[in-house]
Amino acid sequence: MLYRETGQFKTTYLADMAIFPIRQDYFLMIGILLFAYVIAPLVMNDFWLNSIMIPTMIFALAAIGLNILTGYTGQLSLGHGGFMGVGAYACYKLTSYFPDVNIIIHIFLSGFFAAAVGFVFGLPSLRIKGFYLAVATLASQFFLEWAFGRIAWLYNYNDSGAIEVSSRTLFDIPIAGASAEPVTRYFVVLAIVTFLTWIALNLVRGRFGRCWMAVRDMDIAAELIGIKLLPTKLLAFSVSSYYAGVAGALMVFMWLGAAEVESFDINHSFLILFMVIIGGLGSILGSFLGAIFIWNLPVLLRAIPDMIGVNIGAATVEHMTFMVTGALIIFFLIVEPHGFARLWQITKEKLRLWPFPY
Amino acid sequence: MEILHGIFIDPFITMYELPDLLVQVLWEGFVAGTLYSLIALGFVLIFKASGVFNFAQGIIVVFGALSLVGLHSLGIPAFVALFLCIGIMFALAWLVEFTVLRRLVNQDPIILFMATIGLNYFLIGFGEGVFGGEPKTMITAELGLPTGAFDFDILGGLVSLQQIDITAAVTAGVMVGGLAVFFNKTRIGRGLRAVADDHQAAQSVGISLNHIWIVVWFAAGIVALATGVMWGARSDVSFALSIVALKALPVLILGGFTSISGAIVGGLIIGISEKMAEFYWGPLVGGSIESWFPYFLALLFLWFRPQGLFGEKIIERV
Amino acid sequence: MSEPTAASSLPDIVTYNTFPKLLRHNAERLRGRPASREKNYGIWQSCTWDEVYEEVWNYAAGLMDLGLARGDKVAIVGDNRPRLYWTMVAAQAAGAVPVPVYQDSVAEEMHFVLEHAEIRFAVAEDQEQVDKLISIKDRLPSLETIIFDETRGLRDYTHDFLHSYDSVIERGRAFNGREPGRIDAEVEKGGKDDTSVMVYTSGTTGQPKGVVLSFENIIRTSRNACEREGLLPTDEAMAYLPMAWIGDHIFSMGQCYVAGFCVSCPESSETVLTDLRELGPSYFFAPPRIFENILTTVMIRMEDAGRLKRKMFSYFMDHAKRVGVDILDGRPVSAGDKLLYGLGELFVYGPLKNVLGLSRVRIGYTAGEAIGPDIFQFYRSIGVNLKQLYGSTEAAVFVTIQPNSEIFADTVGTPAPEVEIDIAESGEVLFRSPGVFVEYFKNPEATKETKTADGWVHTGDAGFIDERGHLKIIDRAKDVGRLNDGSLFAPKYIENKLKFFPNIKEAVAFGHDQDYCAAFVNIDLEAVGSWAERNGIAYASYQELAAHPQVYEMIQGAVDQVNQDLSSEERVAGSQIKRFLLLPKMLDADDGELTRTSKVRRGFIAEKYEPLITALYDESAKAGKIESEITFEDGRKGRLDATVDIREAKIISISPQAAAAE
Amino acid sequence: MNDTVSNNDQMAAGAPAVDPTAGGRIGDVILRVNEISLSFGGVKAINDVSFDIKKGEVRSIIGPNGAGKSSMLNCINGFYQPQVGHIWYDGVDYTPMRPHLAAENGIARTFQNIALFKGMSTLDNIMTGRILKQKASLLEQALYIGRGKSEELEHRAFVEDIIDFLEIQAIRRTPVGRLPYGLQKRVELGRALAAEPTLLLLDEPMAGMNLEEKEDMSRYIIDVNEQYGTTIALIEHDMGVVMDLSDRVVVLDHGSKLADGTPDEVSANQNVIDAYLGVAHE
Repeated sequence: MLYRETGQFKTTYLADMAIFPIRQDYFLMIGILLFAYVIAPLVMNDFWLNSIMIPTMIFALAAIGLNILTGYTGQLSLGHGGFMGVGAYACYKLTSYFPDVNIIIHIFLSGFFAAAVGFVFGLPSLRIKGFYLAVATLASQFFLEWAFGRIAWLYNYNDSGAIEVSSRTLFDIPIAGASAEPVTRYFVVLAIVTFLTWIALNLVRGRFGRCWMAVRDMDIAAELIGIKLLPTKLLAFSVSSYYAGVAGALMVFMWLGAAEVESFDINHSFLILFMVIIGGLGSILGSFLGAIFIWNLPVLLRAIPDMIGVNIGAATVEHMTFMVTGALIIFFLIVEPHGFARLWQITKEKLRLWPFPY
Repeated sequence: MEILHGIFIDPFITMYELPDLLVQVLWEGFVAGTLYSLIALGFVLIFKASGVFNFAQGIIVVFGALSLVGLHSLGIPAFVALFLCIGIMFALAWLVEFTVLRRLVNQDPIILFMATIGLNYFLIGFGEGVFGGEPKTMITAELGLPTGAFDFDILGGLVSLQQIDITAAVTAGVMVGGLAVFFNKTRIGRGLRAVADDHQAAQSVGISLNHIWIVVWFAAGIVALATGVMWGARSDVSFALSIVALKALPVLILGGFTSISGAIVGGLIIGISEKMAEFYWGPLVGGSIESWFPYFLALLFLWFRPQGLFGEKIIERV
Repeated sequence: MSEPTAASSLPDIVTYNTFPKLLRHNAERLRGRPASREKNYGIWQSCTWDEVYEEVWNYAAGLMDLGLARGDKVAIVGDNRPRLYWTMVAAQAAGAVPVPVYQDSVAEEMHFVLEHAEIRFAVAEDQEQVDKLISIKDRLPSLETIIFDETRGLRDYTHDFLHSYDSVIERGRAFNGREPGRIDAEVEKGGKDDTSVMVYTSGTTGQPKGVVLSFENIIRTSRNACEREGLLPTDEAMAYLPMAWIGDHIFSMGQCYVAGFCVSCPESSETVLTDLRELGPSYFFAPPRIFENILTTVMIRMEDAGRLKRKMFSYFMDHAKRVGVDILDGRPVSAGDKLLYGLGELFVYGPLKNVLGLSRVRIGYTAGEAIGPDIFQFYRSIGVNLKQLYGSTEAAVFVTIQPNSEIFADTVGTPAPEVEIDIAESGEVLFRSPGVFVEYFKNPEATKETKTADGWVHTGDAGFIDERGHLKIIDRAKDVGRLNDGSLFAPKYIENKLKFFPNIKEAVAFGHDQDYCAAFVNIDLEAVGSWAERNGIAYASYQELAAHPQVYEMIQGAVDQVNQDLSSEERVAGSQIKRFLLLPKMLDADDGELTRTSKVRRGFIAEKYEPLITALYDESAKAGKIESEITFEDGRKGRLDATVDIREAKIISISPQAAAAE
Repeated sequence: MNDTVSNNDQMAAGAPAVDPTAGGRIGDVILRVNEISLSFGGVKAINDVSFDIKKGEVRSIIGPNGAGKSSMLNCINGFYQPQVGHIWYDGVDYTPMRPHLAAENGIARTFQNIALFKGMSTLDNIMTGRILKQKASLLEQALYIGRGKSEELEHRAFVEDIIDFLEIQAIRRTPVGRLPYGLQKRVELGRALAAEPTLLLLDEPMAGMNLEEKEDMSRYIIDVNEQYGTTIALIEHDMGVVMDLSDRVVVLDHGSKLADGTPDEVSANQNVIDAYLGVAHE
């Protein structure tokens, strides 16, 4: 209905293969960016930025990572919480060793450590598929959890066993640590997430994306047309963990300010997996939708009793959150197993064909 | 050099020098393995009959145990509570079938898998909401389960076998035997196998998938309840157990997702090797390696036999 | 720079009086603007006017290098492709005459045209057409050279008379290098009275005739129409109708070169509708059949929509029916209605036009046949400025056009600029205009028959000018007959009324020299099929569906309704349909029952289905038997052997007023 | 019946002056399969089979079900490794052949049970056929610069040519999972063609097609062979098609070679008539 595509014809392949070939989508995107970059920082208070916007962005980034692996390449992973941890600890160690280098560079670099770890734990994918592989990724999850807790070098032999962020600046403005304003941190996160999202979009629409999808859809056929399976899968593991690693670093340095083993436990792996599944496998957009939904659902549920003036104990709210999240996940899987992205796709298709049903 | 010594020589010297300790470790591993086997058994039952990778199996174990303790704390006699719990397991099976499975029939395995993670969350929230989140003690005595230990003065030391552990092992044996009889001798059991082999064929000969699903989930629920009781008796009853319960997954990898005997053998291998590793090699790297050792073992194993212990080699076709 | 307006942008056609001259002029005044587009390899490959100019000049030189001489005839065979349009101009530049040929004609039909036109050069689109040409070349002594556009499949053809388009351009480049200015000189030799194009009318009877049209005919007529409609270089048109049809020649060549707008060619015939949607032309022509098909699809697709959506759709469509046309024509409408229409535009009309690819249409034409008033009003009511025009090959299309804001579904409008219209004693429509053709090629008798010495042309259509000054066409003059009781019988008029029902695809009425009027009806498989599906009626074939009693019931309703209509019009009230039957097969051009332009060949059908007609006029017969040869959809031939029910329709006795008027 | 008539018409008119052999269409041996045996467990799928394929020819492999035809193709492009025997391709002994080696050296194939990437569109599926020709680095691709961008556009243009050739413009954007069978087969052929193969292995390209679709597919196969000089190895059950298209035919039965030669020779071979045609008519 709102899509009026008549006359939007393409005279070059460049235009035809653009990320947003439909003008309305393009404008929608501009609107969303405008909201994220201009309106949100203007109208939102610290609570909103800190509890909603920043974590949503960070988890969306992690979800993009997992989506590249699971949604695009078809390799199920239950270890992305651990990969986030690798990024976080790597960043922490980097800042300890090179305190003068800018934190943003560290954040980008720390992703590579996660990528390396992802690469190693991706090796079994050569021989193992499906749920067997998922269990294999649990090995990385539990091993990494163990490492974060037991290898004291990782947390600089702190008594607390936790990693803590000290103040960091960019152009003399504090962007990490206790003195950083939420809005500053928000901008840093937003910029990094925007950039990496754009990269992800480029990757999945090009040759590598097609290799990944080919492996996902039919690995034998992919092999027979000359795609080497192991490098393709390992690349997916690496890129995927890179995203998780950067997300982990952002999580500690731009959001929590401190972290310990529990920040990267298996529940986080599940959380990200939920985001990907509910958002939509094989969709970058879905990663955002999933992150928005899964992260903010508990926030919303916690806020509801307050809003309607009912006083419920914190523990009860916590239990309710678990129940409702679980139930809603099942509900959405039943309604649309392919996630919000598919829902949006269907809606968009309907809008494009409106008033016709097909 | 020292490290190599620590890995390849010292542990074996210890084993040789302190055989009683070795026996004790093996026993501990055997019992842990039995419990892993039981959880894995629940997985296998469900996977075999419905192709669902039931991630919530570990939670169901805890949920069963919690219900039992919770009901008893309300003043219900232990055995009545036990029967009520069996009822709860049936209700759970029915609910899962009615609200989840039949609505997701023919979906990708990963979707069903996610649904069971959703179920996982739901049960955690529900269980903690109803029974409270703090750890509880299993009503071992009230159920008439033996406590105490048999101590043996052998091998130049003391080997102590907890009676509850022996009970657990026996229970596991009984469960497996019972299931074997159930599958081979009863009509519904045979139907179940038919479903496992071929959904469409089963449907075409008039076996109702929905009923079968309720039955297997119920069967898996009972196995879970038994596991929960045994396990609860050895440690506290809390949802933290569910993470430990995930160790059933490497067991499955070893034994194969569809093999009952595989689950048993795999469980024992995992249990014993993990305890051995922890006891003899763990200290080298700071301990607690049993949290990940089974997964690595499974991985290593998969590398050489991707089809599992009892699976058949797959010839790929195009 | 301000946007060009129509008046300022139209070139001086006295100076630029041929297409090559216009092209050279456009290359200058419209430098950088797109001249043609072609959906090929997934995108709209575009060419600017200056690029086209350069290409055509090389092309013309290449043709001359191959021996093309002034006065030669060049056949053009293929689907709409920019290169084939360029062929026309290139041929004209070299002083030759382009002769577009229907691309779907079989080798035999093509042979006649090529032989009659004394073709020396033929330009074919692809292997299919080349094969066709080669197969008849032996019998065409004049045909010397064949040029093809698509090389696919032709790589191994070794005939020395075959040349690829690219090789011709190559030759042209060399030629222009050798003799620069030669083409310009050739172009200067051309003048307004030279033959611009020769098009062959498909002709319902007899052999096709080659209509010779001069540059003056085409360019002046095009300019007049452009001026009247205010066409601009920014307009977009799509060329998808046969190039051999004069309409396409005027719209996609004449007006395109005069107004300077861009003409785009679809990717293939299957993708026309998708391409239409992508392109969104602002100037659009389609015969009534296409508008009808689109509307039928719209209705069928809406049937499958949800209840709420259907309700909304019908609510807004009703509203549009009420006020849409008034709003389009700028007549005053209440503010509330306007607001509601605006809502409708948002929810229904806008999206609908968009999905159909009509949202940018400024001027839409339909012609060739009568369009159903409901169909016509549908498009107008949703804001598509659809207009009817009346024209003929002999007039270089434009005879009458419906002027904006004076549009009536039952007339074809007022005379186009510089056109005079007269109605002969017999009721036949005559016209005279600058577009009147020069002659029929090598056929002076026919020329004389059609064109009077002082330039009046017999259209062969019967019609009259109504009180508003609009021309109204009833039927082909020769088809208008009399029943035995003397009442006027206009078969086309009746058939059209029947065809306006969405369930009826085609109808053939009989009655001349008979006691009463009777009709064959072809049901519309798509519409009736969908209806059958919704009502749980099972059918295995068209034949079975057409024989179904409930379908008969439904069509009976339509026939009764037509009779009701007819009874209220005094001229035709006497020729109501008394008996009808549903034909067990679709009338098909492949079986010779329709012309290539999908017009009913009444005489042929009467002969072929003679037993059925006999049964129709034997009032005791309840059914007729027919055996005939048919062509299946996949092209196989087969025999049809069927018994066809005959039904009686309700005859409305002529109303007292009508009777009194007589 | 109809098409024979039109063929005759063309002949009569002396039309397309194409002579397949005169133009030197067929060249030297490009692939030689030497004494190959393949077994799964105890089951022998191929038993000591040798034959060769010459550059530019259409070579058919026929035989009843289970004769080892698909297994033979699988050996040729390295999906299966025969236990015994050698595969020479383009003068090089590729024992063992590996799938990626086959693909890199210009062997492409289609599959008996369509092996398309169901989640991707027609365009993307055919684009995957170009993957080996794309060299852009991860960085270029990630930033959509340099080859990351130019290659995409180049290969898109190449793929569009194939789409045009196979006349599948209308389904360019359709996910292949939604396409009818015949079109899927066509897309699969497109994917194989996108690799610009020297040797094209077609595993029952016309299975399950109606007459019209078969005619289309035959035309594409001929065109590919004639226009691009692609060597074609074809498995097909429709004898009419095989006899029409092939230059030479090898007949397998129960994993062994039964006959080898021109269509005429093979169809006259008594062994073939007994073993193969007899079976087919049962």
